[in-house]
Amino acid sequence: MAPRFAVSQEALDPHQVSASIADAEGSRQPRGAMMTFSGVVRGTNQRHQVLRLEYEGYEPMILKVFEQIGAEIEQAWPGTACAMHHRLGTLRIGEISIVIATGSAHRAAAYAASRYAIERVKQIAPIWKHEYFEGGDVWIEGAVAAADDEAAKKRAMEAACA
Amino acid sequence: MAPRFAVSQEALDPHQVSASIADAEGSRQPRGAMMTFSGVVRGTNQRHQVLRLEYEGYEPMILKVFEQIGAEIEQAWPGTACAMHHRLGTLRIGEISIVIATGSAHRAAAYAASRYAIERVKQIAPIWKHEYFEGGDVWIEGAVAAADDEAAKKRAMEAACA
Amino acid sequence: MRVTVRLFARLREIAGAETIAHDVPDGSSLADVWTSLSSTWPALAAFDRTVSGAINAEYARMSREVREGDDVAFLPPVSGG
Amino acid sequence: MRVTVRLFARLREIAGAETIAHDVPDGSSLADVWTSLSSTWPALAAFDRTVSGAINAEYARMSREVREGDDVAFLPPVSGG
Repeated sequence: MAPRFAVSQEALDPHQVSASIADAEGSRQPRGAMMTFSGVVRGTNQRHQVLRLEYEGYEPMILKVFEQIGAEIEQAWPGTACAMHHRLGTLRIGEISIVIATGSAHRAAAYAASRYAIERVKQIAPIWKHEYFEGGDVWIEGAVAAADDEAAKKRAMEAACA
Repeated sequence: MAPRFAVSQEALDPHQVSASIADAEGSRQPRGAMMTFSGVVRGTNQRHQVLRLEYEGYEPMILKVFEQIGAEIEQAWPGTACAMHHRLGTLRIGEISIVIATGSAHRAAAYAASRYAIERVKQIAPIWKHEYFEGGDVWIEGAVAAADDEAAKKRAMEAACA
Repeated sequence: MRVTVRLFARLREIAGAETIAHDVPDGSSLADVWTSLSSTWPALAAFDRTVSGAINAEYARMSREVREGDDVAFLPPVSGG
Repeated sequence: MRVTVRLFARLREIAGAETIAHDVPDGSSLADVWTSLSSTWPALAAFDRTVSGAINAEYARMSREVREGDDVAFLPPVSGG
Protein backbone atom coordinates (compact mmCIF):
# COMPACT_ATOMS: atom_id res chain seq x y z
CA MET A 1 0.00 0.00 0.00
CA ALA A 2 1.16 3.54 -0.78
CA PRO A 3 2.23 5.74 2.16
CA ARG A 4 -0.27 8.34 3.35
CA PHE A 5 2.17 11.18 2.80
CA ALA A 6 4.57 11.17 -0.10
CA VAL A 7 6.57 13.27 -2.54
CA SER A 8 7.26 11.84 -5.95
CA GLN A 9 9.00 12.61 -9.21
CA GLU A 10 6.67 10.13 -10.91
CA ALA A 11 3.06 10.47 -12.05
CA LEU A 12 0.60 10.47 -9.15
CA ASP A 13 -2.22 7.94 -8.93
CA PRO A 14 -5.33 9.27 -7.13
CA HIS A 15 -6.56 5.72 -6.52
CA GLN A 16 -3.41 4.77 -4.62
CA VAL A 17 -3.60 7.85 -2.42
CA SER A 18 -7.23 7.14 -1.63
CA ALA A 19 -6.56 3.44 -0.99
CA SER A 20 -4.03 4.33 1.72
CA ILE A 21 -6.89 5.56 3.95
CA ALA A 22 -9.82 3.47 2.76
CA ASP A 23 -10.21 1.60 6.04
CA ALA A 24 -10.39 3.24 9.45
CA GLU A 25 -7.21 2.68 11.44
CA GLY A 26 -6.91 -0.71 13.06
CA SER A 27 -10.15 -2.02 11.61
CA ARG A 28 -11.68 -3.36 8.47
CA GLN A 29 -14.47 -0.80 8.79
CA PRO A 30 -14.68 1.15 5.53
CA ARG A 31 -15.11 4.91 5.69
CA GLY A 32 -18.50 6.01 4.39
CA ALA A 33 -17.35 9.08 2.47
CA MET A 34 -14.14 9.25 0.47
CA MET A 35 -13.01 12.40 -1.34
CA THR A 36 -10.17 12.77 -3.78
CA PHE A 37 -8.93 16.16 -4.91
CA SER A 38 -6.48 16.37 -7.79
CA GLY A 39 -4.73 19.54 -8.86
CA VAL A 40 -4.02 19.45 -12.58
CA VAL A 41 -1.60 21.58 -14.60
CA ARG A 42 -3.60 23.92 -16.82
CA GLY A 43 -2.48 25.09 -20.22
CA THR A 44 -3.27 28.74 -19.69
CA ASN A 45 -2.65 30.99 -16.74
CA GLN A 46 -3.94 34.50 -17.16
CA ARG A 47 -2.69 35.39 -20.63
CA HIS A 48 0.21 32.95 -20.71
CA GLN A 49 0.32 29.80 -22.78
CA VAL A 50 2.00 27.54 -20.24
CA LEU A 51 4.59 25.10 -21.59
CA ARG A 52 5.46 23.27 -18.39
CA LEU A 53 5.85 23.68 -14.65
CA GLU A 54 8.88 22.80 -12.59
CA TYR A 55 8.08 22.05 -8.96
CA GLU A 56 10.86 22.31 -6.41
CA GLY A 57 10.45 21.20 -2.80
CA TYR A 58 12.21 20.55 0.48
CA GLU A 59 11.29 16.92 0.74
CA PRO A 60 11.82 15.95 4.41
CA MET A 61 10.09 19.15 5.47
CA ILE A 62 7.17 18.57 3.09
CA LEU A 63 6.55 15.22 4.76
CA LYS A 64 6.61 16.80 8.22
CA VAL A 65 4.22 19.52 7.08
CA PHE A 66 1.88 16.92 5.59
CA GLU A 67 1.93 15.04 8.90
CA GLN A 68 1.14 18.26 10.72
CA ILE A 69 -1.81 18.98 8.42
CA GLY A 70 -3.02 15.41 8.95
CA ALA A 71 -2.86 15.96 12.71
CA GLU A 72 -4.73 19.27 12.45
CA ILE A 73 -7.46 17.46 10.51
CA GLU A 74 -7.68 14.62 13.02
CA GLN A 75 -8.06 17.21 15.76
CA ALA A 76 -10.70 19.29 13.95
CA TRP A 77 -12.64 16.30 12.60
CA PRO A 78 -11.94 13.28 14.82
CA GLY A 79 -11.90 10.02 12.89
CA THR A 80 -11.28 11.79 9.58
CA ALA A 81 -8.15 10.68 7.75
CA CYS A 82 -6.13 12.52 5.15
CA ALA A 83 -3.49 11.34 2.66
CA MET A 84 -1.45 13.63 0.43
CA HIS A 85 0.97 13.03 -2.42
CA HIS A 86 2.75 15.90 -4.16
CA ARG A 87 4.64 15.67 -7.41
CA LEU A 88 7.98 17.43 -7.88
CA GLY A 89 10.06 17.99 -11.01
CA THR A 90 8.80 18.74 -14.50
CA LEU A 91 5.06 18.61 -15.09
CA ARG A 92 3.36 18.92 -18.45
CA ILE A 93 -0.13 20.25 -19.09
CA GLY A 94 -2.77 17.81 -17.86
CA GLU A 95 -0.51 16.15 -15.30
CA ILE A 96 -1.47 15.96 -11.64
CA SER A 97 0.59 18.04 -9.22
CA ILE A 98 -1.15 17.04 -6.01
CA VAL A 99 -3.63 14.46 -4.78
CA ILE A 100 -5.42 14.88 -1.48
CA ALA A 101 -7.61 12.04 -0.27
CA THR A 102 -9.84 12.32 2.77
CA GLY A 103 -12.10 9.76 4.33
CA SER A 104 -14.65 9.93 7.09
CA ALA A 105 -17.77 8.24 8.34
CA HIS A 106 -19.72 11.28 7.18
CA ARG A 107 -19.51 13.39 4.07
CA ALA A 108 -19.50 16.80 5.75
CA ALA A 109 -16.19 16.03 7.46
CA ALA A 110 -14.68 14.49 4.33
CA TYR A 111 -15.47 17.60 2.28
CA ALA A 112 -14.34 20.09 4.91
CA ALA A 113 -11.12 18.23 5.66
CA SER A 114 -10.24 17.99 1.97
CA ARG A 115 -10.70 21.71 1.42
CA TYR A 116 -8.85 22.53 4.62
CA ALA A 117 -5.95 20.33 3.51
CA ILE A 118 -5.43 22.01 0.14
CA GLU A 119 -5.62 25.47 1.71
CA ARG A 120 -3.02 24.47 4.31
CA VAL A 121 -0.75 22.95 1.66
CA LYS A 122 -0.84 26.22 -0.24
CA GLN A 123 -0.09 28.11 2.97
CA ILE A 124 2.76 26.09 4.45
CA ALA A 125 4.10 23.24 2.30
CA PRO A 126 7.70 24.11 1.30
CA ILE A 127 7.08 23.73 -2.42
CA TRP A 128 7.71 26.23 -5.22
CA LYS A 129 6.24 26.35 -8.68
CA HIS A 130 8.31 27.62 -11.58
CA GLU A 131 6.16 28.36 -14.58
CA TYR A 132 7.61 28.22 -18.08
CA PHE A 133 5.49 29.89 -20.72
CA GLU A 134 5.97 31.05 -24.27
CA GLY A 135 8.47 33.86 -24.05
CA GLY A 136 9.62 33.52 -20.47
CA ASP A 137 9.34 31.98 -17.05
CA VAL A 138 8.34 33.04 -13.57
CA TRP A 139 8.57 31.72 -10.03
CA ILE A 140 5.11 31.72 -8.52
CA GLU A 141 5.29 33.25 -5.08
CA GLY A 142 2.23 32.52 -3.02
CA ALA A 143 1.92 32.48 0.74
CA VAL A 144 4.45 33.65 3.30
CA ALA A 145 4.79 30.44 5.24
CA ALA A 146 4.58 29.98 9.02
CA ALA A 147 3.54 26.70 10.60
CA ASP A 148 1.94 28.18 13.70
CA ASP A 149 0.13 31.12 12.12
CA GLU A 150 -3.32 30.92 13.71
CA ALA A 151 -4.79 33.49 11.31
CA ALA A 152 -3.80 31.26 8.38
CA LYS A 153 -5.40 28.22 10.03
CA LYS A 154 -8.55 30.25 10.56
CA ARG A 155 -8.65 31.25 6.89
CA ALA A 156 -8.23 27.63 5.87
CA MET A 157 -11.04 26.63 8.21
CA GLU A 158 -13.28 29.33 6.75
CA ALA A 159 -12.53 28.18 3.20
CA ALA A 160 -13.53 24.69 4.37
CA CYS A 161 -16.80 26.18 5.58
CA ALA A 162 -16.35 24.42 8.89
CA MET B 1 -15.08 6.79 -22.41
CA ALA B 2 -17.72 6.25 -19.72
CA PRO B 3 -20.92 8.34 -19.93
CA ARG B 4 -21.19 11.31 -17.58
CA PHE B 5 -24.40 10.03 -16.05
CA ALA B 6 -24.98 6.34 -15.49
CA VAL B 7 -26.71 3.74 -13.39
CA SER B 8 -25.04 0.38 -13.02
CA GLN B 9 -25.47 -3.01 -11.42
CA GLU B 10 -21.69 -3.45 -11.58
CA ALA B 11 -18.92 -2.10 -9.35
CA LEU B 12 -18.30 1.62 -9.89
CA ASP B 13 -14.89 2.93 -10.90
CA PRO B 14 -14.17 6.47 -9.61
CA HIS B 15 -11.42 6.93 -12.18
CA GLN B 16 -13.79 6.30 -15.08
CA VAL B 17 -16.34 8.77 -13.76
CA SER B 18 -13.66 11.40 -13.34
CA ALA B 19 -12.16 10.71 -16.77
CA SER B 20 -15.52 11.45 -18.41
CA ILE B 21 -15.11 15.16 -17.54
CA ALA B 22 -11.32 15.56 -17.42
CA ASP B 23 -11.19 17.93 -20.38
CA ALA B 24 -13.34 21.02 -20.77
CA GLU B 25 -16.00 20.54 -23.46
CA GLY B 26 -14.79 20.92 -27.01
CA SER B 27 -11.19 21.46 -26.02
CA ARG B 28 -8.10 19.65 -24.90
CA GLN B 29 -7.78 22.09 -22.01
CA PRO B 30 -7.55 20.11 -18.75
CA ARG B 31 -9.57 21.28 -15.77
CA GLY B 32 -7.34 22.54 -12.98
CA ALA B 33 -9.26 21.04 -10.08
CA MET B 34 -10.86 17.61 -10.14
CA MET B 35 -12.86 16.21 -7.22
CA THR B 36 -14.15 12.70 -6.77
CA PHE B 37 -16.63 11.83 -4.06
CA SER B 38 -17.39 8.17 -3.36
CA GLY B 39 -20.11 6.97 -1.04
CA VAL B 40 -19.12 3.66 0.53
CA VAL B 41 -21.35 1.11 2.28
CA ARG B 42 -20.49 1.09 5.97
CA GLY B 43 -20.70 -1.95 8.19
CA THR B 44 -22.53 -0.30 11.03
CA ASN B 45 -25.43 2.12 11.00
CA GLN B 46 -26.50 3.32 14.42
CA ARG B 47 -26.58 0.07 16.41
CA HIS B 48 -27.10 -2.24 13.47
CA GLN B 49 -24.50 -4.58 12.06
CA VAL B 50 -25.30 -4.12 8.39
CA LEU B 51 -25.15 -7.23 6.21
CA ARG B 52 -25.88 -5.69 2.82
CA LEU B 53 -27.82 -2.95 1.08
CA GLU B 54 -30.20 -3.36 -1.81
CA TYR B 55 -30.59 -0.25 -3.91
CA GLU B 56 -33.67 0.11 -6.07
CA GLY B 57 -34.10 2.89 -8.61
CA TYR B 58 -36.20 4.23 -11.46
CA GLU B 59 -33.47 4.19 -14.05
CA PRO B 60 -34.67 6.48 -16.86
CA MET B 61 -35.78 9.04 -14.27
CA ILE B 62 -32.46 8.83 -12.40
CA LEU B 63 -30.65 9.78 -15.60
CA LYS B 64 -32.98 12.74 -16.17
CA VAL B 65 -32.49 13.89 -12.58
CA PHE B 66 -28.70 13.58 -12.92
CA GLU B 67 -28.87 15.69 -16.10
CA GLN B 68 -30.95 18.27 -14.23
CA ILE B 69 -28.42 18.42 -11.38
CA GLY B 70 -25.63 18.78 -13.94
CA ALA B 71 -27.51 21.70 -15.50
CA GLU B 72 -28.08 23.34 -12.10
CA ILE B 73 -24.33 23.10 -11.47
CA GLU B 74 -23.43 24.55 -14.85
CA GLN B 75 -25.78 27.45 -14.12
CA ALA B 76 -24.47 28.09 -10.60
CA TRP B 77 -20.77 27.56 -11.46
CA PRO B 78 -20.32 28.20 -15.20
CA GLY B 79 -17.65 26.00 -16.73
CA THR B 80 -17.89 23.46 -13.93
CA ALA B 81 -18.73 19.94 -15.04
CA CYS B 82 -20.25 17.11 -13.07
CA ALA B 83 -20.46 13.36 -13.70
CA MET B 84 -22.41 10.91 -11.57
CA HIS B 85 -22.69 7.13 -11.51
CA HIS B 86 -24.99 5.34 -9.07
CA ARG B 87 -24.94 1.65 -8.31
CA LEU B 88 -28.16 -0.35 -7.98
CA GLY B 89 -28.77 -3.90 -6.76
CA THR B 90 -27.00 -5.68 -3.92
CA LEU B 91 -24.05 -3.90 -2.29
CA ARG B 92 -21.76 -5.40 0.31
CA ILE B 93 -19.86 -3.53 2.98
CA GLY B 94 -17.02 -1.51 1.47
CA GLU B 95 -18.59 -1.25 -1.97
CA ILE B 96 -19.19 2.12 -3.61
CA SER B 97 -22.82 3.19 -4.02
CA ILE B 98 -22.22 6.50 -5.77
CA VAL B 99 -19.39 8.37 -7.45
CA ILE B 100 -19.64 12.09 -8.13
CA ALA B 101 -16.84 13.71 -10.10
CA THR B 102 -16.62 17.46 -10.59
CA GLY B 103 -14.08 19.48 -12.49
CA SER B 104 -13.45 23.17 -12.79
CA ALA B 105 -10.71 25.63 -13.55
CA HIS B 106 -10.70 26.55 -9.86
CA ARG B 107 -10.94 24.48 -6.73
CA ALA B 108 -13.64 26.50 -4.96
CA ALA B 109 -16.16 25.68 -7.68
CA ALA B 110 -15.09 22.03 -7.87
CA TYR B 111 -15.63 21.57 -4.13
CA ALA B 112 -18.91 23.47 -3.97
CA ALA B 113 -20.36 21.72 -7.01
CA SER B 114 -19.42 18.30 -5.65
CA ARG B 115 -21.11 18.94 -2.34
CA TYR B 116 -24.14 20.47 -4.04
CA ALA B 117 -24.44 17.41 -6.27
CA ILE B 118 -24.51 14.86 -3.44
CA GLU B 119 -27.07 16.92 -1.52
CA ARG B 120 -29.29 17.14 -4.60
CA VAL B 121 -28.96 13.42 -5.29
CA LYS B 122 -30.14 12.70 -1.77
CA GLN B 123 -33.03 15.12 -2.24
CA ILE B 124 -34.40 14.13 -5.62
CA ALA B 125 -32.80 11.06 -7.24
CA PRO B 126 -35.49 8.32 -7.42
CA ILE B 127 -33.40 5.74 -5.58
CA TRP B 128 -34.27 3.73 -2.48
CA LYS B 129 -31.98 1.97 -0.05
CA HIS B 130 -33.11 -1.24 1.63
CA GLU B 131 -30.87 -2.09 4.54
CA TYR B 132 -30.47 -5.68 5.68
CA PHE B 133 -28.98 -6.08 9.13
CA GLU B 134 -28.67 -8.87 11.63
CA GLY B 135 -32.21 -9.61 12.72
CA GLY B 136 -34.15 -7.58 10.22
CA ASP B 137 -34.36 -5.13 7.38
CA VAL B 138 -35.63 -1.62 6.80
CA TRP B 139 -36.34 0.69 3.88
CA ILE B 140 -34.48 3.92 4.44
CA GLU B 141 -36.86 6.80 3.80
CA GLY B 142 -35.02 10.06 3.35
CA ALA B 143 -36.21 13.14 1.51
CA VAL B 144 -39.67 13.86 0.15
CA ALA B 145 -38.73 14.47 -3.44
CA ALA B 146 -39.76 17.38 -5.66
CA ALA B 147 -37.67 18.51 -8.59
CA ASP B 148 -38.60 22.18 -8.45
CA ASP B 149 -38.48 22.70 -4.68
CA GLU B 150 -36.57 25.97 -4.32
CA ALA B 151 -36.14 25.55 -0.57
CA ALA B 152 -34.39 22.21 -1.16
CA LYS B 153 -32.06 23.78 -3.74
CA LYS B 154 -31.27 26.53 -1.26
CA ARG B 155 -30.42 23.97 1.45
CA ALA B 156 -28.12 22.16 -0.98
CA MET B 157 -26.45 25.44 -1.88
CA GLU B 158 -25.94 26.22 1.79
CA ALA B 159 -24.40 22.81 2.44
CA ALA B 160 -22.05 23.56 -0.47
CA CYS B 161 -21.09 26.77 1.32
CA ALA B 162 -21.64 28.68 -1.91
CA MET C 1 -58.53 5.58 -19.92
CA ARG C 2 -55.55 3.42 -19.05
CA VAL C 3 -52.23 4.49 -17.58
CA THR C 4 -49.21 2.49 -16.53
CA VAL C 5 -48.43 2.90 -12.85
CA ARG C 6 -44.97 2.20 -11.45
CA LEU C 7 -44.45 1.71 -7.73
CA PHE C 8 -41.15 1.60 -5.90
CA ALA C 9 -39.66 0.36 -2.65
CA ARG C 10 -42.30 0.11 0.13
CA LEU C 11 -45.08 1.10 -2.27
CA ARG C 12 -44.10 -1.74 -4.58
CA GLU C 13 -44.09 -4.16 -1.66
CA ILE C 14 -47.52 -3.02 -0.46
CA ALA C 15 -49.08 -3.47 -3.90
CA GLY C 16 -47.07 -6.60 -4.64
CA ALA C 17 -46.33 -5.31 -8.14
CA GLU C 18 -43.92 -2.88 -9.70
CA THR C 19 -46.00 -2.09 -12.77
CA ILE C 20 -49.76 -1.93 -12.90
CA ALA C 21 -52.04 -1.23 -15.84
CA HIS C 22 -54.64 0.98 -14.21
CA ASP C 23 -57.92 2.40 -15.51
CA VAL C 24 -58.97 5.86 -14.35
CA PRO C 25 -61.70 8.28 -15.51
CA ASP C 26 -60.80 10.91 -18.13
CA GLY C 27 -59.53 14.09 -16.50
CA SER C 28 -57.98 12.30 -13.52
CA SER C 29 -55.06 13.95 -11.78
CA LEU C 30 -52.04 12.19 -10.33
CA ALA C 31 -53.74 12.62 -6.94
CA ASP C 32 -56.84 10.88 -8.28
CA VAL C 33 -54.76 7.96 -9.51
CA TRP C 34 -53.10 7.72 -6.10
CA THR C 35 -56.46 7.77 -4.30
CA SER C 36 -57.75 5.10 -6.59
CA LEU C 37 -54.72 2.91 -5.85
CA SER C 38 -55.19 3.51 -2.13
CA SER C 39 -58.71 2.19 -2.28
CA THR C 40 -57.31 -1.09 -3.59
CA TRP C 41 -54.29 -1.12 -1.18
CA PRO C 42 -55.29 0.85 1.95
CA ALA C 43 -51.76 0.57 3.38
CA LEU C 44 -50.63 3.04 0.72
CA ALA C 45 -52.48 5.78 2.64
CA ALA C 46 -49.56 5.91 5.10
CA PHE C 47 -47.69 7.67 2.27
CA ASP C 48 -50.38 10.25 1.45
CA ARG C 49 -48.27 13.12 2.75
CA THR C 50 -44.86 11.96 1.56
CA VAL C 51 -45.46 10.39 -1.84
CA SER C 52 -44.17 12.17 -4.93
CA GLY C 53 -45.48 11.71 -8.43
CA ALA C 54 -43.87 11.51 -11.82
CA ILE C 55 -45.26 11.36 -15.34
CA ASN C 56 -43.12 9.85 -18.08
CA ALA C 57 -40.06 9.82 -15.80
CA GLU C 58 -40.30 13.49 -14.80
CA TYR C 59 -41.49 14.91 -11.52
CA ALA C 60 -45.05 16.25 -11.67
CA ARG C 61 -47.28 17.89 -9.11
CA MET C 62 -50.07 15.71 -7.79
CA SER C 63 -52.56 18.13 -9.33
CA ARG C 64 -51.28 17.37 -12.85
CA GLU C 65 -53.75 15.69 -15.14
CA VAL C 66 -52.74 12.34 -16.55
CA ARG C 67 -53.35 11.29 -20.12
CA GLU C 68 -54.12 8.02 -21.86
CA GLY C 69 -50.98 5.93 -22.08
CA ASP C 70 -48.98 8.00 -19.57
CA ASP C 71 -46.26 6.30 -17.61
CA VAL C 72 -47.14 7.30 -14.06
CA ALA C 73 -44.82 6.69 -11.09
CA PHE C 74 -45.29 7.09 -7.36
CA LEU C 75 -42.17 7.59 -5.27
CA PRO C 76 -41.86 7.20 -1.50
CA PRO C 77 -39.21 9.41 0.17
CA VAL C 78 -35.93 8.80 -1.62
CA SER C 79 -32.66 7.60 -0.07
CA GLY C 80 -30.02 7.47 -2.78
CA GLY C 81 -26.38 8.37 -2.43
CA MET D 1 30.30 27.67 14.34
CA ARG D 2 29.16 26.13 11.12
CA VAL D 3 25.62 25.50 9.90
CA THR D 4 24.31 24.07 6.69
CA VAL D 5 22.10 26.53 4.84
CA ARG D 6 19.55 25.39 2.26
CA LEU D 7 18.08 27.83 -0.20
CA PHE D 8 15.14 27.24 -2.47
CA ALA D 9 13.60 28.59 -5.67
CA ARG D 10 14.53 32.27 -6.28
CA LEU D 11 16.83 32.29 -3.23
CA ARG D 12 18.73 29.32 -4.61
CA GLU D 13 19.04 31.05 -7.97
CA ILE D 14 20.31 34.27 -6.40
CA ALA D 15 23.00 32.46 -4.40
CA GLY D 16 23.75 30.02 -7.19
CA ALA D 17 23.77 27.15 -4.70
CA GLU D 18 21.20 25.03 -2.96
CA THR D 19 23.36 24.07 0.01
CA ILE D 20 25.97 26.27 1.65
CA ALA D 21 28.27 25.51 4.57
CA HIS D 22 28.14 28.79 6.42
CA ASP D 23 30.11 30.07 9.43
CA VAL D 24 28.32 32.33 11.92
CA PRO D 25 29.20 33.57 15.40
CA ASP D 26 27.99 31.57 18.40
CA GLY D 27 24.57 32.76 19.55
CA SER D 28 23.44 33.74 16.08
CA SER D 29 19.73 33.68 15.35
CA LEU D 30 18.09 32.62 12.10
CA ALA D 31 17.74 36.34 11.34
CA ASP D 32 21.47 36.80 11.86
CA VAL D 33 22.23 33.98 9.44
CA TRP D 34 19.92 35.58 6.89
CA THR D 35 21.55 38.99 7.30
CA SER D 36 24.95 37.41 6.91
CA LEU D 37 23.86 35.72 3.66
CA SER D 38 22.40 39.00 2.41
CA SER D 39 25.72 40.70 2.83
CA THR D 40 27.21 38.14 0.42
CA TRP D 41 24.22 38.19 -1.96
CA PRO D 42 22.53 41.61 -1.66
CA ALA D 43 19.68 40.55 -3.98
CA LEU D 44 18.40 38.35 -1.14
CA ALA D 45 17.34 41.52 0.69
CA ALA D 46 14.28 41.70 -1.57
CA PHE D 47 12.97 38.78 0.51
CA ASP D 48 13.63 40.31 3.93
CA ARG D 49 9.91 40.65 4.69
CA THR D 50 8.68 37.45 3.10
CA VAL D 51 11.34 34.86 3.85
CA SER D 52 10.53 32.07 6.30
CA GLY D 53 13.05 30.06 8.24
CA ALA D 54 13.33 26.42 9.21
CA ILE D 55 15.74 24.51 11.42
CA ASN D 56 16.19 20.80 10.83
CA ALA D 57 13.19 20.71 8.49
CA GLU D 58 10.78 22.42 10.88
CA TYR D 59 9.51 25.97 10.77
CA ALA D 60 11.26 28.25 13.24
CA ARG D 61 10.84 31.92 14.05
CA MET D 62 13.62 34.15 12.75
CA SER D 63 14.52 34.98 16.35
CA ARG D 64 15.40 31.32 17.07
CA GLU D 65 19.03 30.68 17.89
CA VAL D 66 20.87 28.27 15.63
CA ARG D 67 23.31 25.67 16.88
CA GLU D 68 26.45 24.08 15.53
CA GLY D 69 25.58 21.59 12.83
CA ASP D 70 21.99 22.77 12.39
CA ASP D 71 20.35 22.29 9.06
CA VAL D 72 19.01 25.76 8.34
CA ALA D 73 16.62 26.53 5.49
CA PHE D 74 15.29 29.77 4.07
CA LEU D 75 12.02 29.61 2.20
CA PRO D 76 10.60 32.25 -0.14
CA PRO D 77 6.78 32.44 -0.31
CA VAL D 78 5.50 28.95 -1.13
CA SER D 79 3.34 27.93 -4.09
CA GLY D 80 2.62 24.23 -3.81
CA GLY D 81 -0.62 22.51 -4.68
